[in-house]
Amino acid sequence: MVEETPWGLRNVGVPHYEQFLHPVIKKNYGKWAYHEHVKPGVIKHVAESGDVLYTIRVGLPKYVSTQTVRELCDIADKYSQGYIKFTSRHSATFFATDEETVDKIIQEVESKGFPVGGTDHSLKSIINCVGWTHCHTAATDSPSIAKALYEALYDYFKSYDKLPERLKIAVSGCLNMCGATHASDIAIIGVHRKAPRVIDEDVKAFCSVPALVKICPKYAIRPKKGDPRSVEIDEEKCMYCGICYGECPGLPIHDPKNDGVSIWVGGKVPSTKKGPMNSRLVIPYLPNNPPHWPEVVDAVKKIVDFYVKYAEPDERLGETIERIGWEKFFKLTGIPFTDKHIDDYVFSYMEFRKGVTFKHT
Amino acid sequence: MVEETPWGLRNVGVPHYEQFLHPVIKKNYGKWAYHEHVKPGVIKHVAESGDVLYTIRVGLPKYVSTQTVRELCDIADKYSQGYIKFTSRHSATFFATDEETVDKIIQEVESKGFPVGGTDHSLKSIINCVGWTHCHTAATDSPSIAKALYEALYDYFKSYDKLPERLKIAVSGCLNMCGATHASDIAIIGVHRKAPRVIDEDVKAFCSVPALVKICPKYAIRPKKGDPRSVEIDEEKCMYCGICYGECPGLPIHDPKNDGVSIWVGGKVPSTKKGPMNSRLVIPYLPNNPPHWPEVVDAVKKIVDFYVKYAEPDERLGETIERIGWEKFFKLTGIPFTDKHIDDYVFSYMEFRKGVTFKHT
Amino acid sequence: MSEEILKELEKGKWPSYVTEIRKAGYEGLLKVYGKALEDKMTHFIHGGMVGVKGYDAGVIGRMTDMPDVMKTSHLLRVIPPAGWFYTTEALRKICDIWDKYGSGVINFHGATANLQLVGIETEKIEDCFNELVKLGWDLGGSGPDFRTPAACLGPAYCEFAMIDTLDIYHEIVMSYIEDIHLPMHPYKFKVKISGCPNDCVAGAARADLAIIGTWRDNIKIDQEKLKEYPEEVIKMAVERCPTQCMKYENGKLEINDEECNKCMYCINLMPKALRVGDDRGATILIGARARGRIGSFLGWVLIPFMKLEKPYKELKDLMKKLLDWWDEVGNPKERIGETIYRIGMGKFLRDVGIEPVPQMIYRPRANPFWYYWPGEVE
Amino acid sequence: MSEEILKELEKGKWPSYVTEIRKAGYEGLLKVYGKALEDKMTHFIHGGMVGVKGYDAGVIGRMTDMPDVMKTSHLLRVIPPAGWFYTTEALRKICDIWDKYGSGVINFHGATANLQLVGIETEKIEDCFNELVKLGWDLGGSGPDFRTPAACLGPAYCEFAMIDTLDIYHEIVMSYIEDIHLPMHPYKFKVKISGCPNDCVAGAARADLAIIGTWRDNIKIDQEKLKEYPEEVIKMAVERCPTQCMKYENGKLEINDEECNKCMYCINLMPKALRVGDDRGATILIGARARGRIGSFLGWVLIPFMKLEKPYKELKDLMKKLLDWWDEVGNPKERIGETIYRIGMGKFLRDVGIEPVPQMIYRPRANPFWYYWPGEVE
Ligand code: SRM
Ligand code: SRM
Ligand code: SRM
Ligand code: SRM
Ligand code: SF4
Ligand code: SF4
Ligand code: SF4
Ligand code: SF4
Ligand code: SF4
Ligand code: SF4
Ligand code: SF4
Ligand code: SF4
Repeated sequence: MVEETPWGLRNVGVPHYEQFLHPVIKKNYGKWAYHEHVKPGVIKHVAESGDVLYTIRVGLPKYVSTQTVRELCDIADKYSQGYIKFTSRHSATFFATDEETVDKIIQEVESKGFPVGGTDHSLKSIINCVGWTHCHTAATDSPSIAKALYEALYDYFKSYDKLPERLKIAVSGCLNMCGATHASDIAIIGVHRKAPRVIDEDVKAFCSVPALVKICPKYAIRPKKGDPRSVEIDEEKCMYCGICYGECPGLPIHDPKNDGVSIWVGGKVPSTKKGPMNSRLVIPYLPNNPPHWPEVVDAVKKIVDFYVKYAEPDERLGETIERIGWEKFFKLTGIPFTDKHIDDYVFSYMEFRKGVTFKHT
Repeated sequence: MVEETPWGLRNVGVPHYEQFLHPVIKKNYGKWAYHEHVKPGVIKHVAESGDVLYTIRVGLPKYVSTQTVRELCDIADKYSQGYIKFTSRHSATFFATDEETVDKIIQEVESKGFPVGGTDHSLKSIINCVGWTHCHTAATDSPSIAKALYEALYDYFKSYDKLPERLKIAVSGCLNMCGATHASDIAIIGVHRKAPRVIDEDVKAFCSVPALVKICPKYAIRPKKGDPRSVEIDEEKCMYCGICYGECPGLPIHDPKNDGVSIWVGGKVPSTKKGPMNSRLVIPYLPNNPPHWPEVVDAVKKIVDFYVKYAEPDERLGETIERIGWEKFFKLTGIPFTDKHIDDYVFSYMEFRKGVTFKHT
Repeated sequence: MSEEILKELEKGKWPSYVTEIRKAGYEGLLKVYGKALEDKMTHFIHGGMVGVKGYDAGVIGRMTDMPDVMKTSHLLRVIPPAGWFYTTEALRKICDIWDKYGSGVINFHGATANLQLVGIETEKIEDCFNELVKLGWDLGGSGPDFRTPAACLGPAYCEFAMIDTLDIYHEIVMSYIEDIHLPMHPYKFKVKISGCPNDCVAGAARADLAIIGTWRDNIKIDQEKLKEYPEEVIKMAVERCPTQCMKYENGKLEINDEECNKCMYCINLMPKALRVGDDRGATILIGARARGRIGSFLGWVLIPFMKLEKPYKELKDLMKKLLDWWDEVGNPKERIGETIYRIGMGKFLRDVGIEPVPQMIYRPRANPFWYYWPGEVE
Repeated sequence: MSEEILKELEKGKWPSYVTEIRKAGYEGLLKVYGKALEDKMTHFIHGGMVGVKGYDAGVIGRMTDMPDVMKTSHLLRVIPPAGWFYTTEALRKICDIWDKYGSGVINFHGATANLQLVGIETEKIEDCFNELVKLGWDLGGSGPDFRTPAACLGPAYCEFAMIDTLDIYHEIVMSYIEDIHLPMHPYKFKVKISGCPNDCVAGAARADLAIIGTWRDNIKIDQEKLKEYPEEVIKMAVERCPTQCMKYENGKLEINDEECNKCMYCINLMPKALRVGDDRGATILIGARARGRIGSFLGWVLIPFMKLEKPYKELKDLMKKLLDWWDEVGNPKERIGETIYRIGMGKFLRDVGIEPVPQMIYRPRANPFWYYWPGEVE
């Protein structure tokens, strides 16, 4: 509850949402009849009252300057009665109540360099974490990867009928997966590939040895023999998750030579059809190669091409692969299959193929 | 390789199979064209040569006396040229090359009290282990349960079109599952429900404490405090598997008051359609109630009735349940759902229902 | 060299975050980041303890290993309004404050939910916050606390919304605001609220507790409006329906609602003709975590159906029970789903007093490794 | 009282095993078993070490806790001929020997495969065996050894058989006969051989190593014979085909064999019209165990396709590699599937030198917890 403390107001919570709702929304709140896809980036919502609300979806960069925010506000003031919404994939939404205004918004927003799109069967905004722009645990740089992919797949964002279904790409700089990667159609995740180094003085200065011993999921960290206020790492057990470094600056895991990018595909979140699915590993490692990430871009394009070619209408990427079988996916894309692809952790048994049915590719 | 040792012949292996093959089999070995279901218990095999072989399937009791074996041999001598085969479900198979002989075999075998049936869409021979007739770890008595079920479901063995598909029932006296239960349409498995007792003198006399500590899958066994040549059992951890008693007579787990029977359904072995499936728990406990096992018989009949009523043609029981959903199965059968049904072991997460789709029964 | 790489990132059709950093004039960040791109390695390091008085969460402390260029670059997580709806007026005021104290760089929004103000020096945090809080803005979660929840737009303009996502969000933030500022759970606890099974805030994948709108009665079919959809769309719905409970014959669509599992697919395909039912509430999922200690967990069914009406007492009681239980038995750095997995779902249900129902699982156990509880056996 | 219960078990339509025990005159067993039924508890106890000289397996020692009635009742596991085919002559001779030394009670057959002679006293075992072995019969497996394998009738009279199950069985028994008699592995090792994916000896569920016939080329369709099957059967096949790769139009059936996963279903339904292809071999599954330490394991794909021709060198090499690896790294009481699970499938494949292929798994891993091996990273 709101408190007036010696240092000022505390625990005020959040302003009530009602004041932020467009008048048409307020009037028809909870009483909407249906929606239609009008054109790329534009959805028409029709209320039971007959009222109409157009939403215009706008792609944003990972960071926005206050200057740009003000520019976007200007447009919203001009056409959207001063209301604006951001989305769960970090796009911006403008509102209109007639098609003419829709077109004006599109024109003005795009003239400022912000693309309108990402609705219906399109590439959605690419969720990406901060990577090397701000994070200490990043094994790769999410924002520049996202940028490179946007450039390569720009048309899929701007159209709404070139893909069999929506395509959700997300990028995380490390295994913490802040970039909402693990249930995405295509996920790019930064990986380390060597055990952390141990800097004895830093461990002693900043870290709790018992906490470290407990925190490693593979039990690879133990008190150092002969020097139990530091630790040693069993390199055979460590699987480079970086959790220990997140806790302890004395265990740096970055390694410009071996860090890189992994690619995962086939995840989805909604309960529609067969329900939520995890993304699955397809490429364990590609090198870090900013700013244009050619290896990553090529791999993603190859996967998107596969999707466009083999999906049935209205199928998410993972649904397509599950229908035709992963053995065929590897064959058709030419992506090499390795021991890394085979799960070897707690739930591995569930992933092993029982019985003798599969395609002899 | 065969050895002549001071004690006699050793490692002779097994007589070559060829000498045991009926002449029509030998002639057409590997050259069969197709088969047909002629009547309950009888399959007609047609070779590419045009030769025909009828097989007659005969149900046997768990034990057969030498006297009965000789009687069956008499019949085989009379009609099957002295050849006989037993099956992987422990039925006997007689051979004929014409329909007239088929009928004679059926008549004579049945007149001796042995039913002909168990082919096509029927109840198959019930695999059952030895239970209380011979085993020291049995929590229930498989042979008398199998007998009670045979009596209740006799007509399903003798017919071949009263069931949607085949029905495989198996009974194991304990969790070792010697009765081939774990991938059966209906499985009956004996269960203990309390931790073993510890008889210190026997543990000390017959058992290895380190081996026991290692053998318990739940790590519930530890050296006894103050008496480390015996053990103590953490009753909160023990899940009554009986593995320790199998190793060590000093840890008896039998308990006439609490031992009993569990029922599992929906397993299958072949790779057809969706492939092999494990049987799943439906009734965690019914009391041991020989010789007629009314509770077990009732429960199995209820499940079979469900199967007959709700299966689509050609569906195994597990396929029916997977199609309509387990939540509906519990509703339609009225079998209570409890916390025992929810997996809580290593792979439990995989069984939890992800997403929000299910039937609101 | 690093400047050249940065320039490359300002080219192309998609708006550039580098350009935005430049527009904000956040030179320090450009240099540290440029060097990272050049070295193929981050130059940020752990940030130490920073924050505002009275809170232990809401500020991510961040330092660099290039102190000559830029020593610190902390970030403020600000709780956004329900559904991320703003007025331009509100946004402009936030910008003004951020220009005054911070870098001028904003992350709209973080993947959990927060409005993130990126780049502020230690000594300016308190003043910056005090201006924000006067306008009604508060800090969001970080560390092992109750995190800022997320809610889809729901009833604002989506005809699928079966619960009032915005109001529930608001209520949860207001009820748990102290918990958001005081990390004292075993680990983070994230709540996400979606109005329907489409789950537009991805609660099924990313929330320890996901509240997802659903219905129990029949789908409403408007046979007239159905005609506005092409035959092949209708047929696709019938063919792809996961429970195969639809029939389309002689231009008429029938649904056997008894068999429907409320997956939402057909309704998505033909929102004009098909509408969710009237007996509305939510399914509550528990346990998602992106990369857990033993792998990713997706959320699973905890409560198949809960009516959700103001003041949401049942929901709040549930959340209290869950957090109390978890606080007691959870290990440090163990998310609630992992605690349940470790303790066992059955025992957890017993402990918190929730009735086991088959909707919680795909299928019953295949192993006989269960427990009997005191009182159940002689 | 116990006699009354036994009498109840002799009633009814199904032949009674109690009657058979009675016919054999095995009074001791009737009494001990009758008492068990009365007490609702077994009266058998551990059996101690019994056996024949030179072997450490093949005899299950069994004692009772009613020594006044019957002290011991050991049983002999005898390796049956491939596919359980016998002549009456052979059976009669076994009966003669068993009447002479044992109880006259036989278990046709045990669930693993063996012909089981149930009930013999310690001192008669050696002589009994010596008579059996002279006729060519040997003891089967028990304890942590290579167990008696099992094979379906296969080519004997099944048109589906794609490998010579009987011959493979025979070869394996003869090659591993010493291993069968000498328990020296971490735990038991069971092999089952089925001629086709129907898997009539249930190898997929109950064999550490299952050898299951399959084919790689096209299913042969005889459109003429197809007409002998009712339309609804053909349509059922098309509808239920798990890969949806069949088409039935204008009385003609087509199969897109590229997509077919060789599940066998359609062929089972219409064996006259559909026949397996000519490029035949076996899929090899590894790891099944009924009730393992962490639950039941069904067998999974180890070798998607292996040609199996006499003298089965590839198969024997594989088995040797597997057993050598397991002997080295397996823990006591750990079946080979569990060892692989513990060590990790990828590492196992590396160690034994088998190439990883996607057919081994349903889908690739969802967690990022893998290993790099020396030489793979800088
Ligand atoms: C705006 C947003 C929610 C919000 O409050 O922020 C949203 C809003 C809608 N979603 Fe969504 N979805 C939004 C993120 C999501 C997410 C979350 C995510 O992507 O991370 C999901 C689940 C993730 C996934 O798909 O894997 C999601 C899964 C859906 C689905 C189900 C798709 C499926 O594969 O089955 C639908 C139904 C459909 O489109 O047919 C849907 C449909 C809709 C509709 C079109 C429904 C309607 O009746 O209007 C909403 C359009 C609103 C509009 O006019 O903009 N929305 N939607 C999010 C926009 C993100 C963006 O900028 O691109
Ligand atoms: C005799 C036997 C094998 C043996 O060498 O011992 C056998 C033999 C045949 N099986 Fe089987 N199956 C035999 C146990 C099995 C088992 C193992 C078991 O039951 O424990 C299975 C797998 C277990 C399961 O079903 O869960 C099995 C799954 C099949 C299937 C696949 C059924 C399915 O659900 O998809 C077929 C195909 C069919 O019938 O359509 C099949 C079909 C056949 C046919 C009819 C095929 C043919 O072309 O002839 C064989 C008939 C031989 C005959 O004339 O008797 N057989 N069959 C076994 C008889 C057992 C009995 O006494 O009842
Ligand atoms: C800002 C944000 C990424 C973004 O650019 O959007 C972010 C950034 C960080 N996350 Fe995150 N996480 C962010 C959403 C997520 C999500 C997505 C979500 O919440 O839906 C996840 C995965 C979902 C989940 O919770 O499982 C996520 C999983 C983690 C984890 C792993 C937690 C775990 O249970 O495994 C860590 C490490 C930790 O906290 O122990 C982490 C830690 C971090 C830290 C604080 C790094 C650290 O270890 O100190 C990052 C700060 C970077 C920086 O300096 O800017 N972040 N983090 C997102 C938070 C913004 C917000 O509050 O709105
Ligand atoms: C005779 C037979 C049951 C029957 O009536 O058919 C049998 C009987 C026994 N089994 Fe079994 N098992 C028999 C087939 C099986 C099967 C089925 C199969 O092989 O397909 C299984 C499950 C499949 C599997 O291997 O996973 C089976 C899994 C066990 C286990 C558990 C093994 C495990 O890995 O978990 C044990 C306990 C042990 O060996 O540690 C066991 C142990 C035993 C013992 C030796 C009891 C003991 O612990 O000493 C039983 C002897 C009883 C007696 O005195 O007569 N028996 N046992 C079957 C063997 C006959 C034969 O050799 O042909
Ligand atoms: S995913 Fe990793 S690199 Fe990206 S913000 Fe989260 S912790 Fe940092
Ligand atoms: S990186 Fe992960 S696995 Fe390796 S030592 Fe650190 S916490 Fe353990
Ligand atoms: S299942 Fe149990 S009771 Fe039956 S034979 Fe095997 S070990 Fe004995
Ligand atoms: S019965 Fe099983 S769980 Fe219990 S102590 Fe014995 S081995 Fe352990
Ligand atoms: S989750 Fe459902 S109610 Fe919420 S915005 Fe998405 S489609 Fe609409
Ligand atoms: S909601 Fe899903 S399950 Fe229900 S009828 Fe529609 S498609 Fe079928
Ligand atoms: S497994 Fe196949 S080949 Fe062997 S008997 Fe069964 S159906 Fe015939
Ligand atoms: S074998 Fe199975 S997958 Fe192949 S066509 Fe027949 S039914 Fe379909």
